[in-house]
Amino acid sequence: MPWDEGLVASLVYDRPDPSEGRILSYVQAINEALVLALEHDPSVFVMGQGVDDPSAMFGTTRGLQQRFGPARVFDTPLSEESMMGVAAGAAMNGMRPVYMHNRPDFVLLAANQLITHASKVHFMDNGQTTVPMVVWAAIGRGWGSGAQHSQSIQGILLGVPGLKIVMPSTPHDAKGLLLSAILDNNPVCVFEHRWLMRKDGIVPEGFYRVPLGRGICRRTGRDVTIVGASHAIELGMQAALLLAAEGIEAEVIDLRTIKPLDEGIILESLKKTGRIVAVDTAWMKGGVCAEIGCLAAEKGYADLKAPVARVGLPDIPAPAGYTLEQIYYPDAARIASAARALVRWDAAPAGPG
Amino acid sequence: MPWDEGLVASLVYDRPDPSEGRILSYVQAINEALVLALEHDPSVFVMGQGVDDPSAMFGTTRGLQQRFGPARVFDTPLSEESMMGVAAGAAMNGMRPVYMHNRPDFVLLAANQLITHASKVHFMDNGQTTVPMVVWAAIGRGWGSGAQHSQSIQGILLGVPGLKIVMPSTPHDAKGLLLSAILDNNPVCVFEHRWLMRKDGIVPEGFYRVPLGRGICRRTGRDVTIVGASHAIELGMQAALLLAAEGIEAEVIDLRTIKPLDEGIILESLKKTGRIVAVDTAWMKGGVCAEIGCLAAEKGYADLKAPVARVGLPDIPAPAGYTLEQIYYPDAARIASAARALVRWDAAPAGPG
Amino acid sequence: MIRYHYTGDGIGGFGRFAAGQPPAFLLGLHRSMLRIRRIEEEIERRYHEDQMKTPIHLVIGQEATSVGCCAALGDTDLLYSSHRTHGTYLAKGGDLKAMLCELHCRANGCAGSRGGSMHLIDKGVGLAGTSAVVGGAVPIATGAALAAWMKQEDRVIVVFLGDATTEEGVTSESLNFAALKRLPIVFFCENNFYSVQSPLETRQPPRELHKWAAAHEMPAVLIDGVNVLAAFEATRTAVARAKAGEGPSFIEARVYRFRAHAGAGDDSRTGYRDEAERQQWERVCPVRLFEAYLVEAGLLNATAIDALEHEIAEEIADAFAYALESPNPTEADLYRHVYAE
Amino acid sequence: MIRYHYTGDGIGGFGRFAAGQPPAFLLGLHRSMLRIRRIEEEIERRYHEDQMKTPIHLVIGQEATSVGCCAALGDTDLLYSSHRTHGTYLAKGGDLKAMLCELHCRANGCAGSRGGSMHLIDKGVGLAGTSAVVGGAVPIATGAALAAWMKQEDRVIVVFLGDATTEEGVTSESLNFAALKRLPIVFFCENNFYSVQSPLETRQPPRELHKWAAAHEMPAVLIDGVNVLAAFEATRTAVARAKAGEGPSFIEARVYRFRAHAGAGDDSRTGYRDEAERQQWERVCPVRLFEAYLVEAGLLNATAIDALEHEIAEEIADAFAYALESPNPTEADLYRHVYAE
Ligand SMILES: Cc1ncc(C[n+]2csc(CCOP(=O)(O)OP(=O)(O)O)c2C)c(N)n1
Ligand SMILES: Cc1ncc(C[n+]2csc(CCOP(=O)(O)OP(=O)(O)O)c2C)c(N)n1
Ligand SMILES: [Mg+2]
Ligand SMILES: [Mg+2]
Repeated sequence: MPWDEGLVASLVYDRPDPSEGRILSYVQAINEALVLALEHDPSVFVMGQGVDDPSAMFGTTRGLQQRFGPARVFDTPLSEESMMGVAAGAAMNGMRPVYMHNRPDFVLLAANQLITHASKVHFMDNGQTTVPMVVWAAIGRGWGSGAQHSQSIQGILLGVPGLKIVMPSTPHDAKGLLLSAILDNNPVCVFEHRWLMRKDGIVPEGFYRVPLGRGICRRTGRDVTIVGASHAIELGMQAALLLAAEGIEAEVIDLRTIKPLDEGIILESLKKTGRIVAVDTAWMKGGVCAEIGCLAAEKGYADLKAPVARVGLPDIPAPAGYTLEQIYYPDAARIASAARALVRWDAAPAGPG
Repeated sequence: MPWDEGLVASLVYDRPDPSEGRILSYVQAINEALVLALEHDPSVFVMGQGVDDPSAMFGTTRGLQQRFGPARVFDTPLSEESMMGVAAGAAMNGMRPVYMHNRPDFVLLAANQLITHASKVHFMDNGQTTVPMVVWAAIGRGWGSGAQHSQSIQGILLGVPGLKIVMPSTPHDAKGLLLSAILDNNPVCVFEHRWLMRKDGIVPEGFYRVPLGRGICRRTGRDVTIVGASHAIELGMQAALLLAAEGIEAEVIDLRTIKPLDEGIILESLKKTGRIVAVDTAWMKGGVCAEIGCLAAEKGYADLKAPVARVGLPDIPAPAGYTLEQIYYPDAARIASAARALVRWDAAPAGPG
Repeated sequence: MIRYHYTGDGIGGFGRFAAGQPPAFLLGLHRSMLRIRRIEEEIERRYHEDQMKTPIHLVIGQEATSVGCCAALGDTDLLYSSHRTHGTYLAKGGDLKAMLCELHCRANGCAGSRGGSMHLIDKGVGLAGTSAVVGGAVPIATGAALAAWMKQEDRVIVVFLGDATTEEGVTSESLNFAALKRLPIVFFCENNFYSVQSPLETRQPPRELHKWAAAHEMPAVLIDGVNVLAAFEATRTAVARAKAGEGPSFIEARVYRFRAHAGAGDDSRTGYRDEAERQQWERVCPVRLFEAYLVEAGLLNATAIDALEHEIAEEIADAFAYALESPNPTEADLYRHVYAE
Repeated sequence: MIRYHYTGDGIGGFGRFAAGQPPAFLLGLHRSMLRIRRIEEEIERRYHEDQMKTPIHLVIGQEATSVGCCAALGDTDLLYSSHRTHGTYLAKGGDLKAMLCELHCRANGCAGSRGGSMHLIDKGVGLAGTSAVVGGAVPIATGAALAAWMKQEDRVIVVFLGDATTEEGVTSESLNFAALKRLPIVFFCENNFYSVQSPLETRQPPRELHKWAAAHEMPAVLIDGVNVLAAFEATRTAVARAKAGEGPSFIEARVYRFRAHAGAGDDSRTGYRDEAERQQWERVCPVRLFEAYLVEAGLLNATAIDALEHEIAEEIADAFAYALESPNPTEADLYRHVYAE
């Protein structure tokens, strides 16, 4: 899927400071995690449409088949539902598949196997079988990806018991979370974001894990909490800079795993700031934003000084055209303005509520 | 799927007062809606696994094939994904299919056609094509239906733009909402609840519509709002009785349609009561409960006098065994106790928040 | 009107396969079938007592396929099946008590009461998994075969599927993948002509299921599913092929269920199928037919049958008593195993 | 190494179909193919300018299938296709300006800039829908055929699908349903041997796609997909069958795309396929081959070709200019058509 290469290549990210450690791109970090996992454990294997082709799944699977052979790194027929079941069946029998998809949209073809089988088997058979598998996919955005190639499906899957969902925002975490996901004994969805693929970051060598289910504070602040994951955190950090220029100090919480959700880190930050903006790459309705907003009002109510706010996608399919894409997708400014409104809400309690 | 007949037959509901009108069972009300729709419009047709068999989809499709012929009422191969696409394709070409499923779990096999096609076509082609179709399914509960035959998937679908989701709670609404759904020019999921199937109610004769997107107040009260749909409202009404005995007056809002969500009726009730318990037949996490809770904190914050509360399913697959089912599923007592805690919260603001 | 005729050779069909088989083997098959029949009948008889609060999908009439197939499998070979689990579970050697405890929703059921009748499992004997979603087990079994192939285990995977399961796209996908990778798997299709109450003719054009399967590039045979020896022989051939690294096979066995799709009793009188159709197939009851053959062959007589019936009846009575005395799960059990450690 | 050889008759393949066809018809086919080729080339040439911010999936090399097929269809017959839309859109008579506006994300694009290249649509000429999800259009087209059948319309539905699309279970399901209901639909499979960069051999066991399709109980033929007349003839036969109420057909056309799966230029040098393979197929370029045939047959000469090229070039230049001058959508457009009234 090379069409958006140009777009992604044109994105500009801050260059990390090489004195802090080794710099890798996001794609390289994922590739390294896969290499380590394949080296580490003979039961790990990688499958997916095109994982062995020259595009190498955005480069993340580059060289893997050459190194680990076609039995452990292989292309699949275009049969998402069956391949998800195959991955689950292999996982139920001692293997650790990593099943990679170009887009989360295609995971929906396998909803039955993922939701009704892989996620439930361990519970249904009273813990006799484990299903250690990773379902990896890269969220699309822009360049006419449109309604059928841009879906962020974490909100759709958030309610599914037995499933874990990981959404890294940095090369460091992309590697460490993927390793944790592969070593986890449950089905874990890892949703990457296409726009992070060229981002560079400090990535330690060798094997390390970022624990699943634990968020991290990316920026401390006293006035408002911006919380989310993946590319939304990229925007959240930019928003924090905009806000800082106005004297508003935003705390930015990167959840890293949205299921299980690190409720503690959210509630703790809320205790400090009293205000919360939930950000997500997906639709706001009934998804990650809604869960965070509800959580804040349920378990953090006493700390709330203003309404909760959410910044994600409107209840509209993704348009394919460039002009409409710019309007459809939230940017840092939109997050900043949501945060600003919360901070100002104190002054005018009858306001935006 | 006759295994739970006995269970459903054993449920006891209040008998409506025959002086108020004609009494029909829930199943009969649905059947009548289908008959009217088939009579009213030659483009309406009914398809689904077993719609023409002696079980007649819990009785809802009884007699339809005899009356309207096998071209308009027909059984399908066991091919959910394709049949969903067939329904969408027929809808895109002037027909109004009603595609019926025994269980929402089976709709997940067609997630791709429902989420990525039917719901998006109208938007994607700039309004040139409409997709007037109904996807009907009956949520299972109990009698060992278990993890794969009891899923309530409204939370999973809540975020999907372009889709409507209807969840009736009375025979009157089951008929009126189904007629509205069939006449609507969008894909509409109608999720019935297996436990409501034998409930009787006053059902007007002839053609009438209950508007989509509009909730109704089932019981007025000043102290706390219980809001939800479908069988959760049955439990909510029972809970209100328990609460009334303690002097707590609960308002019960039956949303009837959860997408589009009638935000107005929720926020209005909240303005009065200041407290809200969101109830649902599905998982609490990231679904209908989360959306309502977030909405309250987002647009009703100024009215909130206590944390929001949700009562639905825990983040656990449905167990099949009888004993565990009783613990897994919430009942009226659990809703009442959530409401009670909110009312008492005033007295102890440092409490459950 | 009889839609689906029996087209096998009846009792005449055994001779060709029986030659050279030791009597003990043949008697074992008979015993296994009779035992399943009696267990199913007892479940059916007691079902209305509502102690088993779980859906049941009886295999009465379809015993020969499970038993014949499993006789060709070793303990390390794995079996996956659909909602209709009782036959495969018992034929593969699943523990009767654990099964009945599961049906009675007890804590010591084979799935701790969390699965119910549609999710019987006994990993010790290779009954590795089931799905209540039609077609759900097919790719999972294919994945198990992939694992066996990757780990170079000397193991075959068999998955049971119904006729309607061939309509699920995932089955076509799985056949393709198994053929592509030459996986050690046998797709065992029990064609009982119905999906719940829907006859094959309302779901598929006139075609033969095994020919459709063959188009996915694997050997596909049609067998007489009331003939336990035919099921055994077809499975043995397929297993040998799989173990030789030659890949998957598909077996279509024409069978008939004598009872309703689910629950107790037959429901033919509701009209979806003709009583005469069921009666025709009951005349080639797989258990009685084989019994008659063994009697004719001098391997079995009335006394031996009586003793067998008696022994089986005792085992069943014991197992039910055990199940009814077994403990229910407790709240703490509900929270276990949502995630694996 | 050449994996997928051309096995057709090249220029020798036209004669058998051309007999009796009016010259204007043959020349029309040539014109239509040449026009698509030149449009695609211009899109490709300008793609790096980034005015078309949309994925493109060029049909260069695959013109004969769209053109031949559409020549056998009437205006009321409907066509559905996949992500690779340009050929079918233009061959069915889709408006070039509306297409280029869509590619340029303009408000007056055929989908108002909301679809992009993968969702070209022109309902006026029966280009009824496309899906960017592989296999997505197949059941939808089948549903369109169901609607036509229910409304007793004199209409055939054609759906284009790639070789990889036969791996999606939904395709098997849809073939089954179409055959069951004898729907008026033609499944037109362009087998270009690749799915993105994955060759058929890594996705399916050695088999012929049309034989697999035939197992779903419908006539299935293999044709030389570089032969526009073969595509026409096969479609005509299938359409006649469908209109006579005899049900669906499947056509496998072996073709080759000369460019990368998506975007501009060829990517063979990345190694997933051999340049020699592409070159072999380029020698049977569907446009030049048919042109050569028409020249040989005396129906076309250099002057006529020149005039044609000129006319086409002008149309294309105009259309691009029009697109570039067209207005962008505005914010209000985003909120339209989420729900239908
Ligand atoms: C995907 C799906 N659709 C529908 C059902 C409901 N259902 C349960 S069993 C069954 C019949 C399946 O028929 P077949 O595969 O022939 O097996 P049989 O019951 O005849 O053994 C159906 C339709 C289901 N469980 N899963
Ligand atoms: C369900 C799904 N899986 C994967 C993709 C990514 N994808 C886009 S086009 C394509 C190739 C499809 O190959 P084929 O059907 O042979 O059509 P061709 O591109 O060769 O014309 C793939 C895999 C997709 N769009 N949809
Ligand atoms: Mg069957
Ligand atoms: Mg192809």
